[in-house]
Amino acid sequence: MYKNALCALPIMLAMASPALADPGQTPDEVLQALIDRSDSAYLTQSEQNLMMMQDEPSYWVIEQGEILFKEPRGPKKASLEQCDFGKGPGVLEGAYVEMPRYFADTGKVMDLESRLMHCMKTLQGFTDEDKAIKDKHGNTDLVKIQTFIAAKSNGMAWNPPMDHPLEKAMRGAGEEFFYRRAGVSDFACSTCHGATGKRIRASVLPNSSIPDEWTKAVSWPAFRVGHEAVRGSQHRVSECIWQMRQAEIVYGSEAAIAIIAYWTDKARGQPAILPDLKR
Amino acid sequence: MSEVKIRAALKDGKCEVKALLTHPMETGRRKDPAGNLIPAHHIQTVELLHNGNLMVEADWGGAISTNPFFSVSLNNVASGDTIEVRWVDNKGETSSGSVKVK
Amino acid sequence: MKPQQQRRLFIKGTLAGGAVVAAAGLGLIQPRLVLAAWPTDAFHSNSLEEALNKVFGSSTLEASDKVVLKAPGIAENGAVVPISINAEQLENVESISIFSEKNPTPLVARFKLKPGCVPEVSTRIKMGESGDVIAVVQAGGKLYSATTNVKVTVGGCGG
Amino acid sequence: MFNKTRIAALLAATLLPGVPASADKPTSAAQVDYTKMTPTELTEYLIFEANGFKLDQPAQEGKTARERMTQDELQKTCSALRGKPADAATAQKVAELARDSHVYPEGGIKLGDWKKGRGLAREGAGFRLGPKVDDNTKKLGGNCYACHQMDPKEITFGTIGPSLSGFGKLRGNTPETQKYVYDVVYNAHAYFPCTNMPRFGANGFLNKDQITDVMAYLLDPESPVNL
Repeated sequence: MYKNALCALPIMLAMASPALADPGQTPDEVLQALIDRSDSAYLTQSEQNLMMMQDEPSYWVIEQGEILFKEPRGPKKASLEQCDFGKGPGVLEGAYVEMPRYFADTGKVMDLESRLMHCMKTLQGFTDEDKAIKDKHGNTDLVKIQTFIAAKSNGMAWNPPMDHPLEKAMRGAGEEFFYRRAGVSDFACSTCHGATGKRIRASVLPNSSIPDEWTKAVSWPAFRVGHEAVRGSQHRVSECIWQMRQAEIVYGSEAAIAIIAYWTDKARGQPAILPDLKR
Repeated sequence: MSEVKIRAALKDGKCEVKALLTHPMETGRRKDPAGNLIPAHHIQTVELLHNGNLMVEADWGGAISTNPFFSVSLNNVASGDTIEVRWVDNKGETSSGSVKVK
Repeated sequence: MKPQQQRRLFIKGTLAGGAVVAAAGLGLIQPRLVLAAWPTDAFHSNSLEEALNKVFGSSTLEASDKVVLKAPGIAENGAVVPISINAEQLENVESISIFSEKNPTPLVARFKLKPGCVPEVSTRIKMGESGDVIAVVQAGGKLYSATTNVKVTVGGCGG
Repeated sequence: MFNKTRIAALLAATLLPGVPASADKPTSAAQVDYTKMTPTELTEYLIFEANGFKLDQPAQEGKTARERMTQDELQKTCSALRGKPADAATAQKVAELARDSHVYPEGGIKLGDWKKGRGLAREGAGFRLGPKVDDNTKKLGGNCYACHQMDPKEITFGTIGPSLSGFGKLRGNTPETQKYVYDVVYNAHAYFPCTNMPRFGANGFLNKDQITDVMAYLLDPESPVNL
């Protein structure tokens, strides 16, 4: 118990810091508050996106996700309201900013997307072959539902638990992968996210070591303006690795979860922008 | 997939109406991967009605973005009023949606 | 707030659908006129001046700071450039129009506003290349305008 | 260092040989104790043994995605720095590896066509695997502008690498500069150990002729880079 209390201390400090935004804010207000106390060129680079954020197309995706979440669906005709995202069955407020986390029922560290698929299988009876799970990216059930769930953590500080040894192990592997150069271009995640204010073409890149800009980088789901679609964390992982000319990463794999575990930890204490809007 | 999504919110004495339409908005100048011109297919006229009264009539060309978004504001709107948005495109297709102001 | 979805098809310019027919019967709208009213010549004009003349019968604009035009100075994505125009400082605004000078056909949109509308509109437009965006507000028989330049650039990893 | 024997032992005790693990089923974590592995071991395990990547996909260089994920000596050595600058011993080792990789055109290095070089500097496609496999018959490029400023009139350029605007004007179009530029594009680690820059020649991203074209774009007095 004593040890647990010690572990909780830095978390409490983080929550007491001004980094924690007012949960009543909209995503654009959360971002504006970050911009007001930071000099990050990454946060302010796109006047276009800052304007568009005030009318995010993803607001409609949240509404669609809420309907899908509450509707009895699948062979078992059940809703997802009994799904445990880590804070107890049906508790969505603040659940996403505390993921990935260890789940005793699966014995695994899971991120939002893999946990959602798990509940759709166990509670609703869907299988990998069903459209509801098979269609990962785009205008899909998975994207709509995760956007609804994630929005319940808007403005809250990222706070993924690091109590279970597996949570630490996965974060450690994610960090290792972050620096792991491979493929025909010798790229690693750190190639683009290891320095401040650097640009790739016209885009300012976020530095993983600057938490108040990194929080925007890991704030998924986000509406990708160039894709005309809402994208999730798994999509971001996949697309970066694709641009890095490495192999195709498997959606929901533990490799992807490890990367997400590390990147979420690097934003610890900073308010999540959910849903965000990106280039 | 011709949804019309509308939000109408009373704020500072006026009603801000935001609408998101589903439409490809082809200009007629784009080419498909085989190099053939994709024919123009875009919304031409959008109407916004408040309790059945025409308030905004907009003419659009193909340079409005795909899946168009627009917002306008109205005075003299009360909670419970109906806001309707409808459009017609250059092929004569049409769609509409309505919402009650909260 | 759940939008009620309805879908109808135009058949030779005649609206099918009870609610709309009823509304037309009350003389509130005239659906048959809608298609005919779309100003084809104006939308097909390939110069700003010609487009202005076709829409307004005049290309004389009075630049005015009462027309507040907002657009991003740099747009990494020319396919969705957010534009917002506010003309609340002008009386009797009849319409707000958007032109993109470098587009092959500069007229983008025209919003005709009835009394009771607040003279402000926002939308998102396509721009093939960097150039001026011009907002034209028709009020009291005059044309007031505001102009801003938008640079269209490339972001991301490229390729 | 990643210990293959140790992973193999862990595997032998737990997993049936030849049965690929699924991403969704609680196989790996339940059966292999991740907490007993070092971060490096776990990372290698998640990539190669836990269905982390589609490893059997063919890659355009004639190998498979598995080889893409397998690190060579230089990649391993540089990854271990964790983003910090190379120490003297690492720098020496990496520079030697790089120098050994340089292959020059028959008949020596000659300036290529700066216009072709410009195309290669602008284009960024090529070598990407799933989910969208690049059509590698066209638009292949070095994507130099992603990281470098070159033609001063081009406004969208990256800053991960140094600006190369006016490079030829500054350095001169001498045989020595030509060899230097060729070497850097081919394998920059010879001069900048553990640089972020890809080994365009050594990794087969650009062929020798293409490298001389990029070289011309940087050095040719007619090239817009030097105007």
